[in-house]
Amino acid sequence: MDYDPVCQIDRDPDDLVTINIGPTHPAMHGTLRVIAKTDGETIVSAEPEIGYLHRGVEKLGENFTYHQFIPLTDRMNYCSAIASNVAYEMAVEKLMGIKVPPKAQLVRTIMMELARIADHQVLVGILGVDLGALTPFFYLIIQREEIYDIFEWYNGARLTNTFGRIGGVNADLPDKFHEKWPTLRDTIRKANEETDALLTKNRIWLDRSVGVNAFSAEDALNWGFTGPCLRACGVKRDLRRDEPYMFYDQFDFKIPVGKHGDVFDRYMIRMEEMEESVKIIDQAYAMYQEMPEDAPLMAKVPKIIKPPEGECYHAIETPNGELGFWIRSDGSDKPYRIKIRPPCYMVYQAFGELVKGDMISDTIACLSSLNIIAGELDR
Amino acid sequence: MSLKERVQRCLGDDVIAITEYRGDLGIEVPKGNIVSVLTRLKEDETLGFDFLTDLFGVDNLDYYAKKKKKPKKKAAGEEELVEEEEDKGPPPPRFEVVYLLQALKTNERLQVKIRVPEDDMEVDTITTIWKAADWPEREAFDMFGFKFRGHHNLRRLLMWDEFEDHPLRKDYPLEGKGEERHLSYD
Amino acid sequence: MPKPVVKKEYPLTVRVYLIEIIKGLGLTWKHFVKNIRYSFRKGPHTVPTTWQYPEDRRPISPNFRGAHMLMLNDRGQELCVGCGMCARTCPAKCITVKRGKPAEGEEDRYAGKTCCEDFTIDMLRCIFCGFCEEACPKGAIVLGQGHELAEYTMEACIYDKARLLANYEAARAAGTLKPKPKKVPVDAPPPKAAAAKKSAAKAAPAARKAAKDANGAGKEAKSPEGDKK
Amino acid sequence: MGFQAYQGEGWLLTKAEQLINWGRSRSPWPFPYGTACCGIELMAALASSYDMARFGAERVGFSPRQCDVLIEAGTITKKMVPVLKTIYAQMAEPKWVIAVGACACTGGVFRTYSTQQGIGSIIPVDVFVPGCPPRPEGILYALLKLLDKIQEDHPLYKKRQEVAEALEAGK
Repeated sequence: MDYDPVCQIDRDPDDLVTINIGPTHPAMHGTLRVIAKTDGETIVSAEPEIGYLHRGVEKLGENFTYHQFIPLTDRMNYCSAIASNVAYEMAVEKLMGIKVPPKAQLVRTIMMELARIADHQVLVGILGVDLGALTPFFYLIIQREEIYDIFEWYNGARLTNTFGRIGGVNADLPDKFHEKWPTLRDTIRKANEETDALLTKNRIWLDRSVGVNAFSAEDALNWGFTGPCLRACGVKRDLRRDEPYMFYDQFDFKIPVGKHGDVFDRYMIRMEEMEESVKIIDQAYAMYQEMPEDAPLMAKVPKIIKPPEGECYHAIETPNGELGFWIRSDGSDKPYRIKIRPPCYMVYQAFGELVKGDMISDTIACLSSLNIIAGELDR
Repeated sequence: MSLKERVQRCLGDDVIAITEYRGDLGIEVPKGNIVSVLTRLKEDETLGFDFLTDLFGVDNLDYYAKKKKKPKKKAAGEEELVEEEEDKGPPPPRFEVVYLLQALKTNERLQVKIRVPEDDMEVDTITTIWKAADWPEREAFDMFGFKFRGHHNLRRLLMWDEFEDHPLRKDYPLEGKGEERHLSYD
Repeated sequence: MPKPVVKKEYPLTVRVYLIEIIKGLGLTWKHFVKNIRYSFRKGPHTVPTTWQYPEDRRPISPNFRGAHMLMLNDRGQELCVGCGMCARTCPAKCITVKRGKPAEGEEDRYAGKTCCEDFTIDMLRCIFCGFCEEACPKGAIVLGQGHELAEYTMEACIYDKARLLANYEAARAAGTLKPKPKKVPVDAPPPKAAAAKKSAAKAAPAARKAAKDANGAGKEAKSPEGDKK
Repeated sequence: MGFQAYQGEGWLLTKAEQLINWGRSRSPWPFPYGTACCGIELMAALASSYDMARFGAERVGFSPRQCDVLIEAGTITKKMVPVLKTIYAQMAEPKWVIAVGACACTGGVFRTYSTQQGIGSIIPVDVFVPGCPPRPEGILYALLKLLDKIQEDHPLYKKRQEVAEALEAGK
């Protein structure tokens, strides 16, 4: 092994060629880096290197009050910030034993599912872009802008919403939602159909995605997969169904499950989940409309939040999988330790295993289909 | 049978302490037995904790010091002095490693904790049981300095390789000590 | 565990590339024709997808969290009393407030007994979370709609008091002042006996009515009060 | 030659400079370096609803060698600093930098051990864009501002000054 100072890698004396992909590479999404050893075009071993977006969120959380931490959760999974916000707020509410009013829970459900749709739309669009199909991205992003409009009218930000407060939500659903949702539902479905028409039966697309990075269910569980990547492997696990929170046990929705855990299955599961999310929003909205106008949106929460001593873990199903917060409180107004369990962290550590034996070009397809969000990965 | 009883029956004497808070069950086990404890929890038929959710370290540098101060504020006089003397004993070890387990069949969760003193930071690796522990162990090494015995690739994960401190320790300042990264070809 | 091998078996329609390609091209062509047709339509936003930015802007939400401004009340008096709550709540620590007393003969300019002598916001640090607005007891600092904030130097991005007041004047002239946020109804504390029961909060219309009365006390100071005297 | 002996800004030079500036400001080729949240808004600015290509930024390059404008959108951590330096060094002259968002400008809310407190101390930045993240309009506005700056540039005059300084230093 000779150390190469320019590439910062050990040169292999064998015939294997070491290739450094990233951190700045058109397909590595900004901050990811993979050091792959290849035999010709085939990857013999690949090791991901992370930490290029490590911003010290957990350390910062120990120095912030409980409310001040909410904006930081926005900046973790920035594709669906609302889901991260709600995950954190629910963890603190569990720590304090607060019961959130039902109407606030419905508002949260609706906004979270909208965020899920926006997240999956970005994923499918980017997956297309990385595999050479630019058009679906442009069609999907038009619908995503409509969803962002609702977020913006809700509390004034498109991406980093700082949604909700500990104990509930700080505003009712905006008028924009009431006026837009009936048409938006159809346009989301139409955009999905268009994407479907462009991709799902396209032979070029199928050749690049079917059977690429197939993964078995046992392996996936051993590596700690959650969310769509696990469901693509054929395990029917969804925290919305298995550990129901809010009103998810009252909604009627399917959990799509794949067969082989390849890129195509991950893509299909996301497409189907968007449909299911639309259904969930419809049901939640019907329940919401039955609530009285002045139903409470906030639980009674002290101004300065000081949870009693103790620790607890709470996780919810975000678009990427299980996002959990483990919080230890020492009775002061700042958490003693916050540990974030990001979903794509566990998925990405199996990356070397996933791409082993595939072509270099398949790493790009694999990475896009896993939906690795660097802000959540490195925290 | 409740989860608590099942865990106690499965582990027997290995359970040092049990905590329950807001429905989250946590057990403390001896440091040396962690691999066997987790294997038993995984393979026990009544428990079946077969999914590792997360693994991380905690630094309790001033946690117990803060705790002791509290009665002082409330009451004054001799009474609390007596209480404090009763409390006295060897302070608990500074670090903790927490394992979050999940049973997929029954949807139960369990926190397993071990205490790690500052002068002996070696912990057995559990990558032999779950591959999912690979990066979390590296991160715990990076952030706190635990040395996982038997881990195949114990390098820094989030910080760069030349970084020397362990940033999530409580005595490390938030804004750092002015470290900069320089590459050899700069 | 070896990786599963997936056999690629496509139906005939997929194996023949042409059908799908023609279908896809048809879809793009449909969008193309639609865009061309819409572009002849009259109105500010002529093309269905692209906003012609500097000339034709996308409407911005009335409660958008953009550039800050320091509010005045109806009589043109400054509302800020310099208490520094915003600076304390700010996660990014980008606000500096210096409390001062109004100079003699200038008491009319300020609504409170004290005022802020100096108020600077480092816009480059600010993360536009809106916590300062929520924390302010007087409703003096508000995040407006200004979103074109790019500057050539860092110094130009540090807003002082004069600039924040000018932001308010500009917003008032343009009529884009933020509407008063609605008060959020707060749940009443559950009765102690029913606290253990899970479904207590769901079926308690009486509790809701009580919440309505009690909401002023529980919620953080969110709505700008005290400006209309 | 008389051309070299003339020291002020002459008619010919000014017109040539205007022509060069016109050409440069009509075709800024951006290098979208989106590392975090701002990258998503940058994506929206490049996509169909806002369409940065209307200002000549048609060719979004992913190789720094063929780009003029480095749009740095997102946090730069200390681990990333050498990479950013390398990217900037690899870009061909003339090059401009837009720092999009609070993290890129000053580090924003992340005053921590691992975050670089602003890229201004590593590479020269031409336009700072506040916002966390800024709206796509904000990014387009920053690009327009940069184009204004390019149009007031004096490429030839600067070049001659550089040559003169280099000659002076060589003596």
